[in-house]
Amino acid sequence: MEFFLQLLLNGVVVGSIYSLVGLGFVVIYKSTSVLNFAQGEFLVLGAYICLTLTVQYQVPFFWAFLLTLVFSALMGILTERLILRPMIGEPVISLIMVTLGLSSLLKAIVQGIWGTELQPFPNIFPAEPVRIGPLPVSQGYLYSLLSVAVLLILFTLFFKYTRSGVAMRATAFSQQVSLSMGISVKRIFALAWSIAAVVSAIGGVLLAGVRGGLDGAMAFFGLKVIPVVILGGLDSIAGAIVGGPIMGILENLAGGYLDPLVGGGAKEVAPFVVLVLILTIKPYGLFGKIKIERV
Amino acid sequence: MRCGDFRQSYAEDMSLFESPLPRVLLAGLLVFLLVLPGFASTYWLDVLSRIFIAIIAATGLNVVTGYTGLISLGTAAFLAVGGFATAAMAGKAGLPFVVVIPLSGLLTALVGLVFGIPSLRLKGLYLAVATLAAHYIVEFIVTHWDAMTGGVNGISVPPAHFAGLALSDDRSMYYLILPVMVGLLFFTKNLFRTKVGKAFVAIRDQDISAEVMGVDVFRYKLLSFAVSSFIIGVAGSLLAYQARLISPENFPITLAIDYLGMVIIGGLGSILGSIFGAIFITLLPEMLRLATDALGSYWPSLMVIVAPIKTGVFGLVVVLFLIFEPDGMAARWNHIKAYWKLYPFSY
Amino acid sequence: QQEIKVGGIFDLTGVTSDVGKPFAQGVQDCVAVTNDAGGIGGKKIKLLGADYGYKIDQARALYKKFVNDDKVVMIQGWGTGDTEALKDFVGQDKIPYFSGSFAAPLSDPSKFPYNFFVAPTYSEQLRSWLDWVKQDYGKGGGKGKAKVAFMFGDNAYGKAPLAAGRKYAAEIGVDVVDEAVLPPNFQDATSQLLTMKQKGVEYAYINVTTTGVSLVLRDAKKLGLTVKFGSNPYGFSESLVAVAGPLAEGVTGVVPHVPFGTPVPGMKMLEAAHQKYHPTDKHDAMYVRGWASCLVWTEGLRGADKAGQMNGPGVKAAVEKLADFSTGGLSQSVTYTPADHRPTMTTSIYQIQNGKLVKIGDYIMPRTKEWFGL
Amino acid sequence: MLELKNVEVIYDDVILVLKGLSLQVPEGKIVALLGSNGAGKSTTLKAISGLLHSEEGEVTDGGIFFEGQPVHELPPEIVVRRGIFQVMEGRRVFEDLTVEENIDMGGYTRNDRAGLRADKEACYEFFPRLRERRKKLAGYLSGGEQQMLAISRALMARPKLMMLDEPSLGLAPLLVAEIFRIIKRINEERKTTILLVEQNANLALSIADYGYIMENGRVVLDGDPDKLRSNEDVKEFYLGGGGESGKKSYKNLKFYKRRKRWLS
Amino acid sequence: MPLLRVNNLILHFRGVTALSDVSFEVRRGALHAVIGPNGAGKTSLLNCISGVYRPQRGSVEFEGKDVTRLSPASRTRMGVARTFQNIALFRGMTVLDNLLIGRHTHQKEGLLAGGIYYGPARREEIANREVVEDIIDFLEIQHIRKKVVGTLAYGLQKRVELARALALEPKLLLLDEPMAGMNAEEKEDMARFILDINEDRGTTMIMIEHDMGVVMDVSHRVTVLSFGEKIADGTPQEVQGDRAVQEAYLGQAQ
Ligand SMILES: Nc1ncnc2c1ncn2[C@@H]1O[C@H](COP(=O)(O)OP(=O)(O)OP(=O)(O)O)[C@@H](O)[C@H]1O
Ligand SMILES: Nc1ncnc2c1ncn2[C@@H]1O[C@H](COP(=O)(O)OP(=O)(O)OP(=O)(O)O)[C@@H](O)[C@H]1O
Ligand SMILES: [Mg+2]
Ligand SMILES: [Mg+2]
Repeated sequence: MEFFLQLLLNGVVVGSIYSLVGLGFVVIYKSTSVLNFAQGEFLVLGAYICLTLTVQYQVPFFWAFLLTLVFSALMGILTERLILRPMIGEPVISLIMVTLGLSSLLKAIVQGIWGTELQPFPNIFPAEPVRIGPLPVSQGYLYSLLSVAVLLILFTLFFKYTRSGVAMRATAFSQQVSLSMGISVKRIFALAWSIAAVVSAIGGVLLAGVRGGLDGAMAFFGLKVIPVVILGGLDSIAGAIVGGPIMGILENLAGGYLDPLVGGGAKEVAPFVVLVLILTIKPYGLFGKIKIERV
Repeated sequence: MRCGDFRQSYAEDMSLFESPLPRVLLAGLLVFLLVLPGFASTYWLDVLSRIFIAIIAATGLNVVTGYTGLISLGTAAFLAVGGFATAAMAGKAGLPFVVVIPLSGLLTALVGLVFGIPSLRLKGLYLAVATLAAHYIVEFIVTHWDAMTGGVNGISVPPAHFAGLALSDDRSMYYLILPVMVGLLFFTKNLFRTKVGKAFVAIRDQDISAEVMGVDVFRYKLLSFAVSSFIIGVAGSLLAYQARLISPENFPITLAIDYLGMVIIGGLGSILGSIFGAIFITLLPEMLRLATDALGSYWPSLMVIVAPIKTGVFGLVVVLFLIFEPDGMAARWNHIKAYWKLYPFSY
Repeated sequence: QQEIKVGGIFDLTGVTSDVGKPFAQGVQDCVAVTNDAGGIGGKKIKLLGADYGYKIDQARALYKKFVNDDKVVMIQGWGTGDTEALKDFVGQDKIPYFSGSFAAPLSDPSKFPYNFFVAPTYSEQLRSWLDWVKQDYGKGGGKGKAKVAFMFGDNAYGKAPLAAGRKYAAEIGVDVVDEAVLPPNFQDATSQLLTMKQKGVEYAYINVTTTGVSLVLRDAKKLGLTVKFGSNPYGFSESLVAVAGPLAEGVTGVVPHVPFGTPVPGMKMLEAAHQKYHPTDKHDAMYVRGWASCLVWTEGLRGADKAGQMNGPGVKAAVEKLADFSTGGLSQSVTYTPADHRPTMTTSIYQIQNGKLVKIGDYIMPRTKEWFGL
Repeated sequence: MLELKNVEVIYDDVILVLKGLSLQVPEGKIVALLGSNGAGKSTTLKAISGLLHSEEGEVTDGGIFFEGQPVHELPPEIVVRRGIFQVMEGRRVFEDLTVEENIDMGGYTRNDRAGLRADKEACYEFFPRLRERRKKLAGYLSGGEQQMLAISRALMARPKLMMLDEPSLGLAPLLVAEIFRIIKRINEERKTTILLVEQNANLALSIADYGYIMENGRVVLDGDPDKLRSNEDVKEFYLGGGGESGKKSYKNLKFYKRRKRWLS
Repeated sequence: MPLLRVNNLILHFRGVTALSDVSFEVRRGALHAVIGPNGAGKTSLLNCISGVYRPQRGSVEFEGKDVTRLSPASRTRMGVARTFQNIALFRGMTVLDNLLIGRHTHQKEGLLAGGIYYGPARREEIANREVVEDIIDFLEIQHIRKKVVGTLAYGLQKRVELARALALEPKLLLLDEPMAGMNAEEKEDMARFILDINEDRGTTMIMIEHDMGVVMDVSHRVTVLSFGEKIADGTPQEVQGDRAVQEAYLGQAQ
C-alpha cells in the first residue's frame, strides 16, 4: 500500500513539472495554433542564462531568476520579430516547421556559447526532502507544484477575462479576421511567445535545479511533454495542469508494477498506450475544445 | 515560343506532362542517373542512394500527411518495421530480395493499418500523438523482441543477391534502389490522378464534404495509412540492405521529425515536393559538413567550435526557407514554371 | 611531404556530446602534439575529424567518405552507435577502427578483426566492480550474499555488460536481485528505486551517463535508500562530483582513464597541450580517454610506418604487436595480439571521498578463454 | 473622405484583378458598390482595409487615400485604428469564442468602457436573437445568426467608415429589410460613412446616396441611385426587371443569353 | 411512394432545439422548397437527410428504405447529393478535380489499377472526364475549369458546388441557399439551371432559399420551418397566404 501511495504521490509531483513545461506549449497553441517544437530549447536557454548570472556574474539567485525571466521575455519578443512576423498569415504547418528550424538554431547557439559538457547547477533547493505524511518529496518539485498552481489561476483569468487574452484566442482561430478587428497579430504573437518563454524559463530553472546539472539534453523535455498537453487538451490551461500529474502517475505505476514484469521500458511506453486509449474516448483530450465542424 | 496550350483530347489533357519538353528532360535525367555510377565516386553513390531512400520514405509520408492531411510522426517506426522485417526475412529465412522488399512493405502496411485506427476519431495534432505512440510502441517491441530483431544490439542483414551476385557494394545498391524509387514514384504520381488518390485529397481538404461525396472516410484514411506505410516500409527494407546492420538506434524519433521537415519544406501534397525536400534535408548537412570539414582542415582546432555552427546553419536555412517560401519548394517551382510559360505576357 | 590520413567520427553536437566533445578534444590535441613533435617518421598526421551528431546514417556517410574518397588508413570512432553500425564494414574494408565503446564482443578479432579500444571491456569492468562488492560486503560483516541491482539504459551501451555481470555474480556468490531500466533522458527514478528498496538491494551498478547517475543518487537520497552505488566509466568522472555534490560521497566507479591532473608521467603532455590550445576549457577523464586512445594508435602508425605498411592491415598488424605499451599512466598498459584485442585485464576502482576521486584498488581479471568476447 | 485612384491589384504576383479602379466615398454618405460575381468587389474592400496582404495580394499601382492620407501601405490593424472597419464576406465569426466575446473583439481598438457597454446593449437591441445566444459558441450559430454577429462587431468598432461586404447574405427577408434599416440608422444617427457591397441592388440603391457598378476590375458605370436605376442594363442585370415589362417570372426566362452593352 | 419521407424528426444540441417533430414528404420529380427564418433549423433538416447529423428521434426514409442510421457516404451511394450553405468545396483543388471527386461513387477502379494507370483505370478516367465536361458545359463554367477553387469569387464557387453535386448523378439533390450572394442576373441563371436539372434530368430537389421571388416562381411545394417546427406546408400560393408564415418569415414587405 505504501508502495502504491508513494508511486502515486511521486507521479503527481513529478507530473507538476510536466505541467509547468506544458503550460508554455498551451499558451502558444492557444494564441497561434502552433505546436512549438523549440519549447525544449527555451527551457535550456532559460536555465543557462540563470546559471551564467549566478555563477559567472555572482548575482544572488533571486535576482538572477528575475533577470532570467526578463531575458526570456525579450527572447520571446525577438523570436516574434525575427522569425514569426514574416510568417504571419502562412499555413500553420509551416509555422510548426519553423519552430523546428528555430530549435536547431537555438540548440546551436546554446552549444556555441555554453558548450555541450554537463555543468553543475547551483543548489537552489536544499537536498533534504520534505515529508508529506510518511512520503518524502524533493523540494524542487514542491516549487513546481506551487508555480503551477499560481500560473493556473493567472492564466485562466487572463484568457477568460482580459481583452488581450480573448484576442489571443481569436488570433488562433483566424489571423485574418483578427486583423480586421484591429487586433495586432504581431503584438499577440510577441506576447504569446514571451509568456511561453517566461514560463519555460521557470520550468528550465526548476528542472536544472532538480537535476543539479545542466546540459543540452534537457531539451528533450520539450518532446516529452507533448503527450501531456495532448492528454489535457492542447488549448486548455487546466488540461496541461491535470495532464502532467496523470502522465506522472501513469509513468510511476507502469514503472512500479509493469517494469519488473516486462524487463523494463514500460515506464516509457505504457503511458502512451493509455494516452491513445483515452484519446479514442475523448478525441480532443480531457479538456481540449472541440473543433467546430459545421456545414 | 509556346504561348498557350492546345489539346485535342481529354486523354491528352490528362497526361502527366503538359508538353513534350518535360518528358524529354525527364528521360534525360533518368539516363543520366543510369550511367552515373560509371564516373561518380562511391561516396557520392552512397549519398545518392541515401537520397533515393529518403525520397521514397518522404513520398510515403507525403501520401498520408501531405495528401490526406493526417500528420504522422510514425515514419521512423515504419522504417524500422520495414527494416527489421527485411532483416528477419532475408537473414533468418534467407528469402531473395525480390520477395523480401515487397513483403516488408506489406507487413509495414499492416502495421500502419493498425496504427491508423485512431484516425477514426482523432484529428490533427491529436492524431500526430497517436502516431508518436506508435513510434514508442514499435521501438519497445523492437528493443525487446531479441529473438527476432536482435534487441538493442541490432541485427545484420545479408546482402541482396541478384543472379548469384551479392549486391554488397555501393554501386550495386544504387542500381537496386534507383528502379524501386522510380517505380514507386510512378505509382504514387498516378495514384493521385485517379479515384483513390483524389479521395485522399478530398479528405484532407474537407472531410465532411468528402463523406457527402460518397467517400468512405474512415476506410480511405486507413487505406492512406496502408499505402503510406507500404512505401515507407519498402524504404526501410532498402535501408536495411544498405546499412547491413540495423539496430533501434537507427530509427530515433528525431528521424521522424526530419522526415516531417522534408515534406513540409519540399511541399505538402506534392510528389515533387517530397523529392525536393528529401534532397534538401539529406544534402544540406552533407554540404555543411563538407564546408566545415574544409574549415576544419585548415584550422584543426576549429573542429569542435564549428560543429554547432553546422546545426545552426541548418536551422537558419530551414527558417529562412520557410519565411521566403512557406508553401514549400514545389510551390516555388510551379510559380517559376507558371511565370515562364506565359512569359513575356505574365499578366 | 607526405601526410597520414586518419578519419575521426565524433559526436560534438548529438545526444552523447557531453562526453563526446572532450573525448574528441583529447584526440585532437594528442594529434597536434604528435605533429608538433615531428609526426610519424617525419610525416604529419592529418586528422579528418567530423561530427556525426550521434546519427547513424551520418556516421555511415562519413565512413564511406573517409574510406572511399579520403583513403584514410584508420579511423578513430566514438560511441556504441557508430561502432556497432560500422563493425562489419571495417572488417570488410580492412580499416582499423578505434572507439570509445568498450563492448566485449569487439575485443574478439575472430569476429571483428579491425576493432580496437583502450580500456578493459565493459564486462571486465563490471566483473571487477562485483569483486569489489563481494570484498566490501565481507569487510562490512555482511552475512549471506550481497544483494545487487543493475540499473541501465535500454540500449546497446546500457545492456552491454549485463550478461557477463549476471553470470559472474552467480559464480562468485553475489545475488542480483533486481534489474531496472532507466529510460532515455529520464528525470525521475523513484519507481525503480522503490522497487529496489522493496527487494532490499544493498549495492547497485548504474550503467548510464553522468546526468542519469546524479539523478539516481538524488532520488535515492530522497527515499532514504542506503544502497551503495557504483558506476561505469561514462557516468563516473570529475563532473559527477561537480553535479551531484555531497550526494556523490562514497560512490564507487570504474576508472579506466585517470582523472585530468592525476600526477602520472603522461599527464604533463596533456597539461601542456591544455595550456597551449584552450586554457579556459575544463577537462576531465573523458579528455584523457581520447588522448589515451590516440597515443595507442599513433604508436600503431609508427610501427606501420617503420614496416613500410602504411595501410589498414599494416596499422592493424602494428597495433597487434604492442605489448605492455604504456600510455604514461593515463590508462593501464595495453597489449594486443592478433588473436585477442582485450587491451588490459586490470580495472581500477575509484571512490569519491571528500569530493575527490580516490583510487581504492586495481582488480585484475584472468585472461581466460571463456570470458573472451563476452 | 475615401478615394481610390487608379488602383491595380495583383494576386500571387500573376493574377491581375483590379485594373485601374477609381472611386470616391464622401463623408457621411452611403455608397453602394455593385457588380457581378468575380468583378473584384471584395478585392476592392480588402485593398482598402489592408487585408489583401494576408492573401498574397498586392496593390501594385495607384493609391488609396483616407482623409487625405494614403492607407494602402498600412497594415490592417492600423487601418482599423484610423477608423475603417470591414465586415468580411462570408460572416467569418470567431467560432471558438462565445457570441459575447465576438462582440467584445469588435470593440478591440476602443477604450471607453461606458461607450462599449452601451454599444453592446445596442447590438442586443438590434438583434435580440444574439442576446439569447450570448454565452454560446459562435461556431454553432445558424448562418443568419452569424451574419448578425458579424454586423454587430462592426457596430462595436464605431468606425468612421464602415465597409460591408454583402451584409444580407443568407438572411431571411424580414431580417434583410431590418439590416438595411439598421445600416441607414447607423449612417444617420452616428454619421458613419458606409461603403456597401451588395447583390440585392434594389435595397442597396434604396438607401444609397451614390452607386458604382463594377465589371472585371473596373468601374463601368456610376451615378446617383436614380440614374443607375434608370439604366437599361442595370435594370436587366441587377434589379431583375426585364427590359420593358417590369417584373418577370423566373419560370419563363429560359434559354436566352443577354449581352451587356457596357462590355461591348 | 414518395422519394423521401421524413418522420417526426427531433434534433437538439445541448440546450438548443434545432428540430422538433418535423415530418414531410417529397414526391419523385418535385422541386421542394424549405423556407423559414434564420436559425429555424432548415440546414439542420438537410443535414439529417444527408446524414451529416443524426437525429435523436424520428426517421428518414429514402425510396422506401429507412436510412436514418446510414452514413452520409452510403446515402450518397443510394443517390442523395447536396450543396452547402457555407460552401464546402475542396478549396485547394481545381474545379475539374472537385467535379471528378463527385464521380467517386461511379468509379470502380481500385488502388492498384489507379497506381498503374495505363489500362482500365485510364479508360475509366476518360469516360468520367467526359461526363464531367458535359456538366461543365451545362453550367457554363468552362473558363474556370483549371482554376483552384479557393481563389474563385463567391458566386462562382456556389456554381461549382452545384456542378460537383450534379457529377454524382443523384436522384435527390439538396440545395442549401444556392442563390445567396448573387445578383439578379446570376440568380436568373441559377434558376434556369435548377429548372433544367429538375425538368430535363428529372432530378428531385429540396432547396433552401431566402429569395421569395425565386421560391414562389420555381418550386412545386414549400415547407416552412420556424423555431424547429413545421408551421406550414403546401403549394407556394397556399404558403404565401398563410398568416403564420407571414408573421414569422415574410413580414409585411412581401
Ligand atoms: N486569394 C486570391 N488569389 C487569387 N485570386 C483571387 C483571390 N481572391 C480573389 N481572386 C480572384 O479575384 C477576382 C475577384 O474576386 P472578388 O472576390 O473580389 O470578387 P467579388 O466581386 O467580390 O465577387 P462575389 O460577388 O462573388 O463575391 C476573382 O476572379 C477571383 O478569382
Ligand atoms: N452542430 C450544432 N451544434 C449546436 N447547435 C447547432 C448545431 N447546428 C445547428 N445548431 C443550432 O440549431 C439551430 C438551427 O440551425 P440551422 O443551421 O439549421 O438554421 P437554419 O434554418 O439553416 O438558419 P439559416 O437560415 O440562418 O441558415 C441554430 O440555432 C443553431 O445554433
Ligand atoms: Mg465578394
Ligand atoms: Mg442554414
